[in-house]
Amino acid sequence: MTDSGRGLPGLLDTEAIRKDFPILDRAVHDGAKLVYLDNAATSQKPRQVLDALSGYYERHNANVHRGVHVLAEEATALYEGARDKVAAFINAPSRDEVVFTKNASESLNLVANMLGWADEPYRVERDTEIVITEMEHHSNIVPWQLLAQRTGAKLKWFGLTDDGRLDLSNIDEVITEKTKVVSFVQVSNILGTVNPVEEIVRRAQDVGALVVVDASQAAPHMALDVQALQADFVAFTGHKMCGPTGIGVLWGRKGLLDDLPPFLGGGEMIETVSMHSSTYAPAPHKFEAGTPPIAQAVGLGAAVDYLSAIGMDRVQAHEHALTEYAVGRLREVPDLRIIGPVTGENRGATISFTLGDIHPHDVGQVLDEQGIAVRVGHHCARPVCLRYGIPATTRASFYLYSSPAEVDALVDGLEQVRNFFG
Amino acid sequence: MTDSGRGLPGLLDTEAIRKDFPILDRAVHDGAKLVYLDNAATSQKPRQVLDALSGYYERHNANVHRGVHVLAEEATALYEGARDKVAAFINAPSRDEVVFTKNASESLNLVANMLGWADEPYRVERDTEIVITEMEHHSNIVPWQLLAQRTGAKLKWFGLTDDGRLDLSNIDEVITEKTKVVSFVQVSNILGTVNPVEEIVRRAQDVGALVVVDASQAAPHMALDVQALQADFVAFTGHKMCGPTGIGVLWGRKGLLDDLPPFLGGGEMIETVSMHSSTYAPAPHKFEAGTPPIAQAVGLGAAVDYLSAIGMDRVQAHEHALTEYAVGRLREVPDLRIIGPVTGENRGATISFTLGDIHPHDVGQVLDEQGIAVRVGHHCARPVCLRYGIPATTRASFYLYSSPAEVDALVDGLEQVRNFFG
Amino acid sequence: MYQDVILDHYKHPHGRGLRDGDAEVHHVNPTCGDEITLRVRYEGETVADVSYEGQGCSISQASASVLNELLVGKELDEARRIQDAFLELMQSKGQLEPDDAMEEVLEDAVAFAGVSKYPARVKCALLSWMAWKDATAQALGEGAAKERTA
Amino acid sequence: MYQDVILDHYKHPHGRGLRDGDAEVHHVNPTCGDEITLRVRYEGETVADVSYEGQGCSISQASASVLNELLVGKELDEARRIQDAFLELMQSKGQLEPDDAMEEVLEDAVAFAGVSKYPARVKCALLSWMAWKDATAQALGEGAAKERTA
Ligand SMILES: Cc1ncc(COP(=O)(O)O)c(C=O)c1O
Ligand SMILES: Cc1ncc(COP(=O)(O)O)c(C=O)c1O
Repeated sequence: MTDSGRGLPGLLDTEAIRKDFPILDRAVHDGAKLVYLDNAATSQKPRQVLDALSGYYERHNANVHRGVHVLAEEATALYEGARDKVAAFINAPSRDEVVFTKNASESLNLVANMLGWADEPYRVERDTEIVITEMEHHSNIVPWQLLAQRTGAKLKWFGLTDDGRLDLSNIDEVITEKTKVVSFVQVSNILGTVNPVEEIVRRAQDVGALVVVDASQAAPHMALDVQALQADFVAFTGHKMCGPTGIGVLWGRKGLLDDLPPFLGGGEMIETVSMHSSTYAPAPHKFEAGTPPIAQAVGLGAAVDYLSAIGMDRVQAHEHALTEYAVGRLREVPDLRIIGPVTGENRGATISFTLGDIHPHDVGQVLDEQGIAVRVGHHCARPVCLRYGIPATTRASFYLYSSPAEVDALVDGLEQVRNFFG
Repeated sequence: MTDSGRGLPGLLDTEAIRKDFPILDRAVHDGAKLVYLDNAATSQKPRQVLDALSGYYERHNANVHRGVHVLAEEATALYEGARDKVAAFINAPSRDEVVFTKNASESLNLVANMLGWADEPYRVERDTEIVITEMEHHSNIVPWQLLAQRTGAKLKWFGLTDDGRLDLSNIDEVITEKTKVVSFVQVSNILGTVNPVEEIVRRAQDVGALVVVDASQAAPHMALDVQALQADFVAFTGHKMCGPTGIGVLWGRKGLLDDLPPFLGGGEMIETVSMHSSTYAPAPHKFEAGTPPIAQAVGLGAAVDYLSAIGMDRVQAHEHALTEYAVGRLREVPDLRIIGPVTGENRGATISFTLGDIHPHDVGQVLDEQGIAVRVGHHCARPVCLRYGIPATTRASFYLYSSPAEVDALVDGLEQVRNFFG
Repeated sequence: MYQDVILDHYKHPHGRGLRDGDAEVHHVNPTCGDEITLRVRYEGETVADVSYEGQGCSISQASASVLNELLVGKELDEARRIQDAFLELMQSKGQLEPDDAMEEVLEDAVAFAGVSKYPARVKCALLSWMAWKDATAQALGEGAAKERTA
Repeated sequence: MYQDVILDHYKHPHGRGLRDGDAEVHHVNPTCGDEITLRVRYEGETVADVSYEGQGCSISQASASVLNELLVGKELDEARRIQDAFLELMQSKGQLEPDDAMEEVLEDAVAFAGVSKYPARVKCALLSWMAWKDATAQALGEGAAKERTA
């Protein structure tokens, strides 16, 4: 194993950071050290987040919002406090713009459904158009397909260039006066591409279309500033950013959240209910039907604290250095083809590749036997595989605790894969 | 403080059980012992559930279903294993009939939305009817109001008798040939009433209507057997039955789940996706878009194990004995009016009441100062308050760790409330 | 939190009942079902009457009574200052120790300082004050009201 | 899990390629994108040919090759017995230690015992076998197939 990556500028002190993540000490397959490179699927959780979860359950657990007893008040303060933390983390102009959902998928479905039931001028209906891209996660494709089927609207999309970027050459034909909404991913979960948000937002604003940004792979890895993005909605998910499963976020502009109709109905989201009709609470509660993921919001708050204490710019610099290093080393592996940008520029720490004609399943399995966890398959972005004429890829994805030594382990592991199937 | 409740037949050994629940040791307001009587809002969590949660995150955390590495396989086995446990707990004919949602509210919205988008013969549309009752939780009212508004269907409901029971005298006029779906609560979260499921199911079956049972207040407190219920869908929520927040369940008949359209679209719920169209995975995954609440399902599995080890029949017997005792003691309190059945027959361990014209807020606050946590307000069932001409109630609700001494503390506390505002 | 002053106002409310007014509003606290119907009457810039009817907890009832006692007879500017001070106190989360100056403005209403520690109850205390603000805006015309606060 | 037998079949597959048949099916494993197109040809009750084309991992490729080797030339009843035995082995979660009897039925296919420990890979191993079952039902008519299994 080489350790040529040791001296990379911008690296975090991963040895210290890894101490916060109990699972990273785990051995797998009778003694192999775990090398966890599946962070685009989900991240691991630091002790601080686990403590926040058990602390909540052991001392403060109650249902929120409607109680006059101590526990209910504490639980409410913790839950709403988590909203404050998330709002600050994404630089939201108002805490009331932060809606807690169960995951990014629900956030995106929420927007699609709101727009289907909205009044003019937001309503998506026959003779209007929805624009997405060919590099979306299924969670940002299927909700729009369903909306198009159910309303008669037309679904259009941007294609991809050979080097894994959005092809915006025909932007004026794709986004037109008929476009009601443009929804796209900020950082691709399969290609690693970082997309040019500004150019798309500008065109969308020109035609008066709403913009939805899927920031599921951005929020964990770089400073996310919803005001700078200038989008109308931003969706992301807690479990990829050191938080628990079961919690997602939808940020939306206040005026829109006020104007748009609710999605799920039930407790918490109402103002007053009679059998004949109901009125709804102001946002964000209007969109949070039922008992919310209280403990999970608290856990996400702790995750946001954890990341902020390190600093998102430092996290990004760390991952950038590591990605540069990994791209370089992977390009040395014979027969390896990176699917996506082949340099570190405008790309995140997610690298998909094929290895000759060895099937990704076999690549993943032989790596696993060495303790190296990568993901194989279409990564919920099957249109990308179709676009590049491949059935699947192997994907290695890094996070703030990933080290150059782990990149080296991956490269060595791939060597073994080649020997095995060679 | 009397301890006349000590020798009640059927009581569990609460002293032993309480040791499993760390929060029950907590003192509030500078030293008052916590008397937690807000179990209908949410239950507390035993150590066993908290250990399952941290064990999951510390040793097995990964995204489910698509990985070939060890963690992904372990996480998938744990998540799907939780489905097996829940299926066994409710005596489901097949594990594939158990859909994990974020809470009971999502489960109910899921059904309402499926029926709105379904093909014949299930489709709810203009000239069809939806039947609910006046004692529903808002989460079983608002989804149907939204569906009625959006489809043009008519919403009808059963009224209530003066003693807090469903008025089924006009059942043949309420449920008619036009009825597509009947959705009602098995145990009321405000009145405590246990409803006669069979009679309603029989009539619904006669006219070919689907039956949805909101078992949110039943699943935690008695053996739930979906086959015996004979309903088509059953919804409940994890946090009220010793499980974590952020997880709910929808059980549905296999044939229906196969026939009905999806609700949320995204990763996990697809079979194959192209930009032009998608096909969906078989149930239950068809209804689980995005990364599911993995840890929360594992936690719910542990909760179900915990409850099963004690035995749901014993839990029910305990609560029944306690409720009989509590109803008796509360009826001794001057000016106290129970809203709901005034005997222990066919009622759960949730008792709502008013105390003269002292506002429930004031009742709750003065009790809180003594460490007694009750809920005050309309309990997300405002139509019930309207029906009985009251603005709100005070509600005490018990669980398997509640003791006669806590009932006594409540009664003593109410005496203090009366003195204070007398 | 249940100061004697609050209990007194609760048991013996000032100016309760609906009388003639220039504007009437109905406010509801959806989380607990507290309701108030409130009317204001102005004579020029003077708060001539605030009459009300409603149901609610001791805090919301006492707060309406205190409002009546404090605001009736005051000039609008002064009434607004009192309302602002009360709002500030209620939003202080128990952090604000009323000083002499505040006590002079708020009189009996300083007794509500303790309520500000209980988020669920702050809304109760503010219900009548929000209703008053709303009714005043209606009575004097939204435009006029805005001009004055500008 | 990668027994030499498996790697051998993967590198040198038996009977790969599409030839004439009585029925053709196309099966996909959506989680990993493995695909197979498979044709069966029957002469009376005899499995005359199983031809296939597809893409997939070593396990799914080797399993199709083993299937071809094991089933071609067999009587349908016998082929079904082999398929059942393979299914049982694959669903055993690594708990089943193939005995001599099983080894006699499954021949090379016992090498897949190790795969049954990996739930994500079981589907790969079964892809061609499920396709064969489906194609057979089509070739012989669903009714006929049902009758036979009854
Ligand atoms: C009878 C009943 N139905 C539905 C619900 C909604 O459950 P959740 O808030 O977990 O969605 C509740 C609890 O709040 C309930 O008591
Ligand atoms: C780009 C992108 N969008 C959306 C999602 C969906 O997130 P979740 O599964 O948490 O709903 C993911 C992750 O799976 C993703 O990577």
